[in-house]
Amino acid sequence: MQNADREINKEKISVAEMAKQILEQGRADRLMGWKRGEFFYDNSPAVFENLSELDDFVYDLFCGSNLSKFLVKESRKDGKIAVLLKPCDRYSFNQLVKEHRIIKDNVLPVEIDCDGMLDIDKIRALGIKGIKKITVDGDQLQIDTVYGPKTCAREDVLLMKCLTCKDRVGGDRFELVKEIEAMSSVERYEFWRSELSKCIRCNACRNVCPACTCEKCVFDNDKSGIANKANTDSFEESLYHMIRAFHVAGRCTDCGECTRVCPQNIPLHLINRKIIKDLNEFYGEYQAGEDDFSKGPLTRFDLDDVEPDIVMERGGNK
Amino acid sequence: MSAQILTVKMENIGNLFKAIAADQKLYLPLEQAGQVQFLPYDPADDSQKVRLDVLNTVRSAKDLFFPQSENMVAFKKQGKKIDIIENREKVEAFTVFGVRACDARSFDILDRVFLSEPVDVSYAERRARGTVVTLACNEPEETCFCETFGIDAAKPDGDITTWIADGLLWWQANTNKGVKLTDKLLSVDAGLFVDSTGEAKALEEQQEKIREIISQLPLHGLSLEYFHKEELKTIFNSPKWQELSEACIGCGTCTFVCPTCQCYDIRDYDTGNGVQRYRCWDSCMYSDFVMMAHGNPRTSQVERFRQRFMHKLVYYPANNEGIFSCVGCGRCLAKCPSSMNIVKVAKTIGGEANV
Amino acid sequence: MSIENKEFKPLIVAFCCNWCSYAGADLAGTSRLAYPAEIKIIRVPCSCRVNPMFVLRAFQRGADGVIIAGCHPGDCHYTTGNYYARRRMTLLFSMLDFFGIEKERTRVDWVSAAEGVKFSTVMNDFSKKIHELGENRRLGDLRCKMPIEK
Amino acid sequence: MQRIGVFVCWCGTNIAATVDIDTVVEAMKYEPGVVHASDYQYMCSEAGQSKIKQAIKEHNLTGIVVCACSPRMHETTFRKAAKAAGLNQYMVEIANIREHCAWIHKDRKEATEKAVVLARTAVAKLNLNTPLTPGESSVVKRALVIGGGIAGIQSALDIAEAGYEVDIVEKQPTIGGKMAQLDKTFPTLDCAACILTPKMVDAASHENINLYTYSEVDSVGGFVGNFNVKIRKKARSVKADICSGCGICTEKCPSRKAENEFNLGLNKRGAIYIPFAQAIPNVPVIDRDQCIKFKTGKCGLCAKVCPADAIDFSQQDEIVEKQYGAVVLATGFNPIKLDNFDEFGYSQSKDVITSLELERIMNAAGPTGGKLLRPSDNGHPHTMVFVQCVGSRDTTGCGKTYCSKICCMYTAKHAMLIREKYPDVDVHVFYIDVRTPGKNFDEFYRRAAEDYGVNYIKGMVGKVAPTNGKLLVQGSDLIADRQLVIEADMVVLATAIEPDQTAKSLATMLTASIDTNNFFTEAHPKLRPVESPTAGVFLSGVCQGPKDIPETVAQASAAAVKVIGLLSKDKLMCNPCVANSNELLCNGCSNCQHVCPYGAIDYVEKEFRAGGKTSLRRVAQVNEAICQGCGACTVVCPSGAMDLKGFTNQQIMAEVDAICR
Repeated sequence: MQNADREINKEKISVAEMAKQILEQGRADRLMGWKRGEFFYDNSPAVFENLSELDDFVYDLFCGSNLSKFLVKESRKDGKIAVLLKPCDRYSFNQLVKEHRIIKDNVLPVEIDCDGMLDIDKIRALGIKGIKKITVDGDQLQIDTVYGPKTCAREDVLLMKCLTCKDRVGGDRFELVKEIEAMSSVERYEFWRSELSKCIRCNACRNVCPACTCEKCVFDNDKSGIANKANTDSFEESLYHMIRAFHVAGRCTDCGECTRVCPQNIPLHLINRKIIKDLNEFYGEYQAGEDDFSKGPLTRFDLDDVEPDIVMERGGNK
Repeated sequence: MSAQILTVKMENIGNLFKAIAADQKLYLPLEQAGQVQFLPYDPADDSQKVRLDVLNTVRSAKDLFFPQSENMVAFKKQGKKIDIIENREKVEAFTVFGVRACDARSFDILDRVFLSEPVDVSYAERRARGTVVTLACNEPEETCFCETFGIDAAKPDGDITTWIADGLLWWQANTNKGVKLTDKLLSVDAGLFVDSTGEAKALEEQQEKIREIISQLPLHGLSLEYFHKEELKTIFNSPKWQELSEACIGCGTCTFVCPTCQCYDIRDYDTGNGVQRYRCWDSCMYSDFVMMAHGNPRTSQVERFRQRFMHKLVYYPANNEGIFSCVGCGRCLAKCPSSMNIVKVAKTIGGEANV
Repeated sequence: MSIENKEFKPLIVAFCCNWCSYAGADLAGTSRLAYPAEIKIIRVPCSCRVNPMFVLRAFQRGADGVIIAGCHPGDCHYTTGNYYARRRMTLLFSMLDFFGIEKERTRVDWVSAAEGVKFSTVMNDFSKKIHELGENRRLGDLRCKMPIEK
Repeated sequence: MQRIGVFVCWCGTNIAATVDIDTVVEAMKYEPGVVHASDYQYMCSEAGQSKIKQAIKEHNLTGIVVCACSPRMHETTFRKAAKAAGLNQYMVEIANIREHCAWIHKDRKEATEKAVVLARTAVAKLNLNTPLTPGESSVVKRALVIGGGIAGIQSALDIAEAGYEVDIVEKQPTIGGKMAQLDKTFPTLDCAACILTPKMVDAASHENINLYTYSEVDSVGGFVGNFNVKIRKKARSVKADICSGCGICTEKCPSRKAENEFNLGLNKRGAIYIPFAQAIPNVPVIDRDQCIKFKTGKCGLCAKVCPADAIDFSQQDEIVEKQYGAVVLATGFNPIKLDNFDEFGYSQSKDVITSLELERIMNAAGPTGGKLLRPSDNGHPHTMVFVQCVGSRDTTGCGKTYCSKICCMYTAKHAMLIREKYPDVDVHVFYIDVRTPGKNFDEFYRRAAEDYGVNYIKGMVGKVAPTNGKLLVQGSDLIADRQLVIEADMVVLATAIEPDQTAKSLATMLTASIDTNNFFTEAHPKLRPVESPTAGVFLSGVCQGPKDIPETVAQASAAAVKVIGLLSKDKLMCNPCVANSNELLCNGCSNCQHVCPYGAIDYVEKEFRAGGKTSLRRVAQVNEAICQGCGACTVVCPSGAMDLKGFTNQQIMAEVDAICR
């Protein structure tokens, strides 16, 4: 079995140029990319039908969003749609193709390069306010604000997922997970209680997650027994995130979108990374979305799998 | 500036908080796990960090008057007998300090909905028991556009208005609830305030500075007059809604961070020893919003998306003498996962009229 | 049951697979091998039928411990059921532990239809551990625990 | 809303002793949906069942909860009763307040409280039950018997008599099993061959029975009524249809080093051999590890001398795939290995033998032609010592905990036969307890002890030391309370028996459950003793537990009757508690297909109208005939589209809620 065929940027032309060529040569009827927003940093995902719409196409440092989930809806429309996939988005795309959520033949995946997207919350956390314009020079950012010009290093304001980008830089993505694992049981409980009590149950993490594409989510379906609209009790906060983590276990590609969109900046990706770390430790290295046909760890087994009480004996989890 | 203006040195603002919190609950913008929220101030716990520099809390102060979820009534069933138990949360007096001008205005917008007949009992009770102390924002951000709605960020309304200028906290009571709180504080600790009604020059300079910054903000001069003048049907049938709503993923972030969103859902929960009926925020962006017996009137995201902004810019003003149901706080600009927001909608639908 | 004054009486939910552990429980019964009364058994066709949602639901409604008993790997009546259950429960326990829930509150054990003795020792041992741990305060819904009053 | 009737059973005093029945009945009256609650001493009795039927009609109940013993006991009984009263038989739930409550709790208050909770849980589940109608699946009118001993042969004969086709698979080159190795059989002392060989001939000649000897079962798929079995016919290197069984090749074969397994290694056999003269089929087999032709390529003498030219060295294993409606397990037993019992000197002296070896020595067709000779020097023994319970009733862990049941009788038989044929031989028997229960068994043993002067010593043997040609048997005599040493010429060990080692792999293939000693577990010792819990699999002979030949034959016929009962049906009611997918919720992500052990799920593109638009979606569909209802798919389905009828997500959640209330 071989992955779905895809468009590679052989001649290394600019992404905008590639988009124009694809629509011009009619290799796709529509193209999914990003549209310039009101400020420098608020680009929105958008579908471009013709060349004139491509005028406000943009591909710059603030296109962190993962477009593959939009294809669940878009690939069901008639006509072919090209989609721009950054290296981290491709895993989500493969996973959605594997689960037949994307109709493969209606989509032309275009693989584009990316050298790290920026996180506006991190820029604001440095105390930079009233942003009017951002220009890039080398690895510094010149930011023109209402309170005078400010600069900061690009490396300090990268999106969380870009720090351990699977394609570019190879940091240990489980570092924070190991830190939490090293805590005592009570400390972990307190850590997650303070983080999850911030949750306003806006479902942004679920609606943006490429692995969460159910026709009707259990949290919206009253017959499921756990449907709820608000965290009326501390338990509901944990239940929501636990069940969600469990439903995407073995299918989550660690694309980091949940943490990017969380209005309360809860480090949700740590839960999914913990599960990925466990799956790798217990059942062998597995990257969801590496290909678009293999079975995930929770839909296969080995005769000599580890016994559940390994969780009791493992060190570190005091 | 006719009313009396008092000042407190910024260093002993802690005593002010302790004094307020002496006999009632005080909510301050406190930092919790990296985010600033309105949380109860605990004089004994000095690990609490008060963050008056942060422009906006993610959950607006609306949460103190119209909480995300609150109990209404409970039922207990024994065989054929059902008894009804009123178990609404008892609300004591409380003060919320550090509310920005935009949030303060949102209370008026909510009052028009919840306090008009039939009065929402629990909202009214919380509004009556709550004292709002607003704090002018010294460093507005690019997402702010409260000026469009006639809000003067330099002079926020509220029971008591405070400013931070020249190392002092300037304190001015506007309503009798404000005066009552000020008198109580004076009676408890006379030395707390210094009366500097006359020499408020530093304050006026700070206000001028704020207004000057606001005039330079990118969204300065944004006008929504198009939505007043244009006929409802043409706005409703504008072809631009389809394109605008493409990026919307139907989550509830914009509605749950918005200080003027007022929709709620009533649900029952079987706790095992009785059924608890409670009210909780609902989002028009959800697919099961206003789900009725026959189904849902708005079946696709375009309609839901359009409903949200039509309500804020067309339906609400039509029922409330043209007042928009938006206070320009900029939270939805900052928090939307697809960076879609009311400013883009206004500019796209309004066309050049709004630039 | 109000929390403070009463001597702590744990509530333990056991999911037993119909072919092996439920029959093991029957054998423990016929051999009159006692285990604490706070353990209540729910019959499921196979240990792979136990959804993490049920485990979390039990904790939400006030359970202090949840144990899942299935056939020994290799003996499953449906050939592969307990293999999937083993992977899923290992992951669930590890995640609960990551959230700071005491890991002794959950357990999986393989009991065949002929191991009445083992069934009763496993249940006695598990109940003793839950007694040591005490009341489940970290993963429970207060609305279900507190009785409804004015 | 359901109209539920709750029936609490006293079960005589079993439940009523520790559970206050009235409190339970009273508590059930307040449960939602319950309109009738009553109790009775024996709910499963005729009177109890008619009370239920009457209550169903009187209160027009839509469902009943019976608080009694385990559902594994009487669930089918109460379902039939409900069906007789016109209620759908799946609107019945059982609360197990006997094995899981009354029998294991002493304190009456605690047991009653738990009984109320268990009853409440069953009511909560029943509230969400929906009437189910079992689907139907076809039945292949052919049975498979695994194992060709007396158990397998008897079952096969009875099934064939009823007109159904039967295949026997036997891994040895001949059918006959252990019984073929015996000399005489108790209690009638008639010779084993006289009983067995006619049955073997019938089995071979019966037109409904096919024999697959020197064959093994490779794999079993499918389920009751439609087992799909692959049988591996191992290469005999002899063309069975041409060979006349004259045996010339077995005499001429130069390779004589192989141990004759049939005589338990007491003598040798050629590389090409027929296990014993009366073997069925009477066709030799080439043991490829011993045969010089296969080892070095030279020789091939057998092919030259064979008058019918039936030898074929190129023959390969052959896989035969056939469908069966039912499978009978008759895999029999083996004596245990004695490595852990070297205190009896089995490995140090040839004169220390097992009872089965003694059977071969005393058998006319045996290595010594039936004469009782000492294996070491073929001399005539004067003193023989029998040691009972070698490896049986052993709690030290090196043997078996259970009593092997047949040793006391066959030792009494050996002692009697020896004393009768060789009056000069003194026979001593060391025993813990002589167990000869049943018809004519104890009289047989008393005849051996009194009439034939067999010296029964109650005590254990400590050591058997071979010293200059004699065996010093050092044991204790508990009745005389003294230690004693006997100088014996031969020592016979009554060795424990254990199931054949193929039982473990067959159990996995057939998903039949086995116990810690590898005996197949019966569905219920009294209610369904000859059936495995796995539908369509039946147990015949020692594979289910130690038993003698009369019991084996009785059980073999019982298993046959059960098989005939199954094969006589054209349609089989299959389990309705199977998975079904709610197509509106299904994402078509094929996670469920990955985990289904039976491949019962496939996908189809379907039109859906929603919000004014029609869309084509890929949704899962369950083949209800193949699905066995394990539920793996329901958990791996994130949206809860896949649910299991009879054990739905909502029902189990309702049970959890009821328990935690």
